[in-house]
Amino acid sequence: MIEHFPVLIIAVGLLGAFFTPIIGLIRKELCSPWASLITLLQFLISIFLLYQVLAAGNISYWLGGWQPPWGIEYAIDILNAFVLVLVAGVCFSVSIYAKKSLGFEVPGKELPLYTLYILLSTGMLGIVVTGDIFNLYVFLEIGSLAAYALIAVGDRQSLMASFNYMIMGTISASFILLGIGYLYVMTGTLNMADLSERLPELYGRPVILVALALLVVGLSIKTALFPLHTWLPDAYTHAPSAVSAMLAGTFTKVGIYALIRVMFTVISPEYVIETVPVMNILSWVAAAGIVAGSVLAIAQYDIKRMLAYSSVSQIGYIILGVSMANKLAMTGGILHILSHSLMKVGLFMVAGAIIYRTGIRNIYQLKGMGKKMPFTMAAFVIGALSMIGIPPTIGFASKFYLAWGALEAENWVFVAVILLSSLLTAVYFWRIFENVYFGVHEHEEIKKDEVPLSMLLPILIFAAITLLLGLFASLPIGVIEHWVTGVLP
Amino acid sequence: MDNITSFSPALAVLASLVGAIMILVFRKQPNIREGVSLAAGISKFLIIATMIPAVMEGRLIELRLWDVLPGLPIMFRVDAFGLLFGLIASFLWIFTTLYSIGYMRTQKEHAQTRYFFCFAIALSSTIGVAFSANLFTLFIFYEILTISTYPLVVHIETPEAMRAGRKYLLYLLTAGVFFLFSILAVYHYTGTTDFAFGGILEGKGIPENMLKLLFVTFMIGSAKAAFMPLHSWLPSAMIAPTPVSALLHAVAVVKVGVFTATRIILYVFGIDVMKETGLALAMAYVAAFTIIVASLFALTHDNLKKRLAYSTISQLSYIILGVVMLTPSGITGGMLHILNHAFMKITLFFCAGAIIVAAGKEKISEMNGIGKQMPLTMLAFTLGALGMAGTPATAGFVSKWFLLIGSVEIGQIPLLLVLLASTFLNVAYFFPVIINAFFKRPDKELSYREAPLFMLIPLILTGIFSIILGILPDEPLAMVRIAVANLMGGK
Amino acid sequence: MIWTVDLVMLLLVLVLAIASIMTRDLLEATVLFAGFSFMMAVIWVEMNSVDVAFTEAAVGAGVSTILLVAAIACTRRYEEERS
Amino acid sequence: MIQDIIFAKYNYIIYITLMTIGFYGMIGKRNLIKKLIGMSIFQYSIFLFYISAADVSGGTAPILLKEPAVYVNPLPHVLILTAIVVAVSTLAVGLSLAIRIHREFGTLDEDKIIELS
Amino acid sequence: MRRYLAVLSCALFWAILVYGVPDLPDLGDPDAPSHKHVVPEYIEGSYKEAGVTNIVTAILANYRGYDTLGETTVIFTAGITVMLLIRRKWK
Amino acid sequence: MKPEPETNDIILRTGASIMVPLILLWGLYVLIHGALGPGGGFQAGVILAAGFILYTAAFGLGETKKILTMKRVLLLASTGLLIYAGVGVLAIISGGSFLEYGVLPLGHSPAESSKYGIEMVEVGIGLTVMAIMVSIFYDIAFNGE
Repeated sequence: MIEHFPVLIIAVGLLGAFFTPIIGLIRKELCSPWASLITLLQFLISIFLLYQVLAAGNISYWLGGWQPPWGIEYAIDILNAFVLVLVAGVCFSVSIYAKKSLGFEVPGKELPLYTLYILLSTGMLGIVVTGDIFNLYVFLEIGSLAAYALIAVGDRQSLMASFNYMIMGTISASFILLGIGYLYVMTGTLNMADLSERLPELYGRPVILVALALLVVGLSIKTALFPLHTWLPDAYTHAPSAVSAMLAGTFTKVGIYALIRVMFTVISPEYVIETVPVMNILSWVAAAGIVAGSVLAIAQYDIKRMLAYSSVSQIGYIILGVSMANKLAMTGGILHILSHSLMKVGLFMVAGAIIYRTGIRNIYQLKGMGKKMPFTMAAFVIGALSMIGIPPTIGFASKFYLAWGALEAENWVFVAVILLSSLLTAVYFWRIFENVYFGVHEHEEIKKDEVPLSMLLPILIFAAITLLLGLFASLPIGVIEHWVTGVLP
Repeated sequence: MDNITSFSPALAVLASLVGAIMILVFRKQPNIREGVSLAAGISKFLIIATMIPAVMEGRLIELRLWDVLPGLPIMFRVDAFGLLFGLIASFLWIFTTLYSIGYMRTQKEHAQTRYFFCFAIALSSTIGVAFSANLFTLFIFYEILTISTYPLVVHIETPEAMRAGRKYLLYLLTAGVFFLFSILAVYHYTGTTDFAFGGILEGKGIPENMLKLLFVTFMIGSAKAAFMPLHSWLPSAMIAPTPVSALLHAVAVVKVGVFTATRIILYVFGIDVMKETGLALAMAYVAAFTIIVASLFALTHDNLKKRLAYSTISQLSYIILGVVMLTPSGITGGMLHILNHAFMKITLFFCAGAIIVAAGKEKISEMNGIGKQMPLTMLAFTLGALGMAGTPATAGFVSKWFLLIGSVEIGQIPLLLVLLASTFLNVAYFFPVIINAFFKRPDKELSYREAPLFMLIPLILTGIFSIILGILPDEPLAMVRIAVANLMGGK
Repeated sequence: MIWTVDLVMLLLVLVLAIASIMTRDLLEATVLFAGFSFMMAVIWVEMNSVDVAFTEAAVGAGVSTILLVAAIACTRRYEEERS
Repeated sequence: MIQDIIFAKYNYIIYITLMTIGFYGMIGKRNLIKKLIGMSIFQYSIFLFYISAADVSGGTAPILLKEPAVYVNPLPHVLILTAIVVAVSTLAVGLSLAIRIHREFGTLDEDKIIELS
Repeated sequence: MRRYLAVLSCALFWAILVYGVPDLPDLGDPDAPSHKHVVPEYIEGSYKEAGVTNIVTAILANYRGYDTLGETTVIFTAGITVMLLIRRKWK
Repeated sequence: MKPEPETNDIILRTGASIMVPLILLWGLYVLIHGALGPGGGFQAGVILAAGFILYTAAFGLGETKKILTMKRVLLLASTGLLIYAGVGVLAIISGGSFLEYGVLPLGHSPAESSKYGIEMVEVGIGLTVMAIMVSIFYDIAFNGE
């Protein structure tokens, strides 16, 4: 059975999703535990896969028993496994959180919601695990469709947000499809490993450049890289909180994963770094995104919208790290995938918890929340501090590596952007701290009113992991460095 | 010189951290909560005190915990300098806790649990800074200190306090960013962030301009030390409750800044580099400038706490001035002044707080005749003020004496003059308080008495200590001498 | 020359696409779009991809059109004028 | 060069033009259903690209014959079958969103919806 | 304004894509790289390995059967989505 | 496409009652024929769905729902995919990898069992596509009633 784990992580999800309607028709209350069970299984398998990759090297699984490039291959290296654990972990934790949160925000629709939830999780895992570029597209679509649907069940404006996301998402997916088509037409293969062998002789041809541009733009839309982020703030603001949390922690990260995969596995680093300055362009765009995202976040007063713009900025960090393309920055970028997931999922869950208890979204109305929901807000503080990059949190570790990488590249602008934008981050989070904990000095007693345990527990766990991994950041860094050393010359 | 591995440094840091958690647990029972706070303070001091013998033998106590980032461990190394600072901070924490209990209860302040909790965390990180063996560890505690003191600064939660808090954060977080950059650069160039007696930047082929830039960013990074262009957070932060001003803004936070700056100057850059690049002299003049200008500012403020704040800014620069003289006497004077200033300044702040609590007065001009009502308080204040001015037989005199010698040694007469001038300025801004208190008649009948015992006893004790340190400076001096010997021998 | 036929059909597809984007009547646009799909299917048959053409005929000209018409039926038929 | 493009690669020009039309429909039109039609045209143009790239002059449809023959490339057909399904799924999702939007806001015009929300 | 922006970006888009065109294989070119790699083995094995004469079906359901599972899942997702979004009476 | 069966005239109804079985038959033919010529599960599913849609158009939603309740539609969709994924899992149980039809105990040779595997999978696709198409049509055409 063990050798089938790469496909089981997807098969479990698919079977789980197909069973959900049956279960839901029997008793709809069972849907949520079922989704938790399925995502838990996926999470466990992903941990095992990571362990296996670290212990025994890369895994290749031939679907249908066909040897690649004829069949579809699941190729798992450290990066895949790392992102798998991350995505599956987030999906699992949020599924526990979602029971109350979704039940409150979207009552009575458990059956389709959790079916789509599992499909979204599986779609994302499918993107990550695959070694076939067309298969990536297919799973991207599964995930995207589920995401559109889940976003659309939020408040009234969520419909339009979802529609715009769908338009952008379709453009993105079509670009990716077209890029895949170009690569296929020029090489005759769809397997990533095979592509990377056949592409080098074509470097320098305009068509490869166009294909690269299409793929990069397409994936950048999925990733919400500034200035293609326009779908993200609306979608995250108006989606149900659990969905915002999940998407913020996973989908954009999966997009980044795909970007890294295309850049560094399908197309070789030499090409994107030296032959064509794709990385250089991307890094400047990302730097602009960091600043723009932060500034826009400062301008927001809706807590979820602020977090969404903060995501735009943080995604800039990740892309900047990856696109500086030296070992340190790359390590920092990939580590920031992890840290941003942890922080942002936690923060969105807190936002959801606040909405669940009080319905407040305006950050200037959060007065006294620190007394009302002490644990939730403590988790928020940890997440936000990590976002700012205060040690000893995981956010600090990744920013440290990013800045170090920029220093290594001797690009002082990037050093300044990375370091100084944490101040901007501090500005928009500090407004919340002031309101939550200090604000107007009132002597009235505020009664403690925490969210239910099933919501509180994931929040606290994320906060704890943010802190713990910050203290033991060498663990993830060791894993990532292992991969980065193998990829970059 | 062999090093000892021991868990004591970590225990010292943990003591107040555990205390902080206990404080949260017992938030509903004020007595137990404050008892915990006090117990944590005492045990912390005792733990640190146990390290004295080993250090006095000239040995280092080391503890390497895990690697937070690959190659960048959390590591403690207790040397004489660090231990001295740790001792001061933890010793004074005991008094401040006592004082806080009195202050907070008398004023019926809100959110006392938060107050004691943050205080404990802040102390924990102060000790962490004192014992850090490398820049990285130091930075972690440095940032935690910034964050944990913020709630203390804005404790009263008025809009004005919030504004001050923002200013505080703006300065210190920006400083943190510059500090982080500097650490990164050091690590990038040298591959280590460990402190070493001769400095670590020498002979690494770093261009001189880069060195100078690094020095500047480092000094911006230690903005906690309130050098002159970066000082304005400190007077604003005086909006905090007085115990906070006393311990944190006179002892812990600003001293952490100065301590950090000293560590950087002596243990990262090293004496040779500082000398060769001429950075030492430049810094000396920045410090001299700060001494004079801050004293002048102090003269203009009628608010006692503000005046004390500017006095702090000025006195801190004594320390830096001493350190950048780079001679044994100068460094001795500087390091000793960390100790002496701590005791004197905390006394002064305690007195200011006592006046606020007992008389409700903050302005110097309103303090006429206060000495008759609160004789003990004002006596302690006078002792502190005399020390500040460097009157012989007070603590201030000892350190100032070494500074004067140092300035002569390096042959910088302007610095000597600055030191002398500042003495007069000190007199000029402290004596009006004393004169008002003792010799001026109040406009109307005064009805208040001494502050509660909880507050009175600590301030008397610290006042007495600041005299004892002046009369019997041998013990601390011995410790400082070891630190200086290490530095000079490390060449 | 087979490519002329090809080209003419492709141009027809283009014209249908433009027309379907330009018209203000959504139902008309749908019908034009169905024509577009159908022409596409024809082109694909001509390009020897029978399976795709079959699917396209069923989906593009069939299901998509039905769905579009159904959606227009329960929303509105005309694009709104610029306000 | 230009002749080469017109005579041997006109399919690509057509697909690109078609794609641009669809793109315009998606971003230039305000009516949601129009946008969806544009989106479909956009996707179809990509299918056209794949299928035309699969064509082999003189080839036959990829269904095995008794005697050996030249077949057109079947793999893009497979991919496009998948992609067509994806396209129709997206269309269905988009239409359902449009219907919901109409239900909530009473209009399908993007600007008016933004005004109303 | 919006219309001009749209037209402008369309033109840009068109130009970028056309830039790659001269490099693409000719229409119907039997020597295009995509016809030479991978696909010949499919045509070869369609009957021998998969047991069907329709090569498209062979690839669709066998060689790349997993993609088709994904494809069917996509349509399943769409169905559930439409249910979720517009069904009023949800039991 | 309005749910008003009363207004539909007799011609449509009679036509539909003749057409629908033919369409369904054709759909089944396409489903089976997929291995040999053009066609396959997806196309068959669409055609079958078209049959039901025509039936609905002629006889109204209420009539169709007697045959295909929403519950059944959903179950059909799930079942189709479960068949598909089940074949994949079966292949794992039979000792191959996921969706490796060759190892299924269906025929004498790998090619033969592969053929049957493909047929099963096509049936699964057909069921799902039909069910989902019908469901989407119901929802969109009747505005979620």
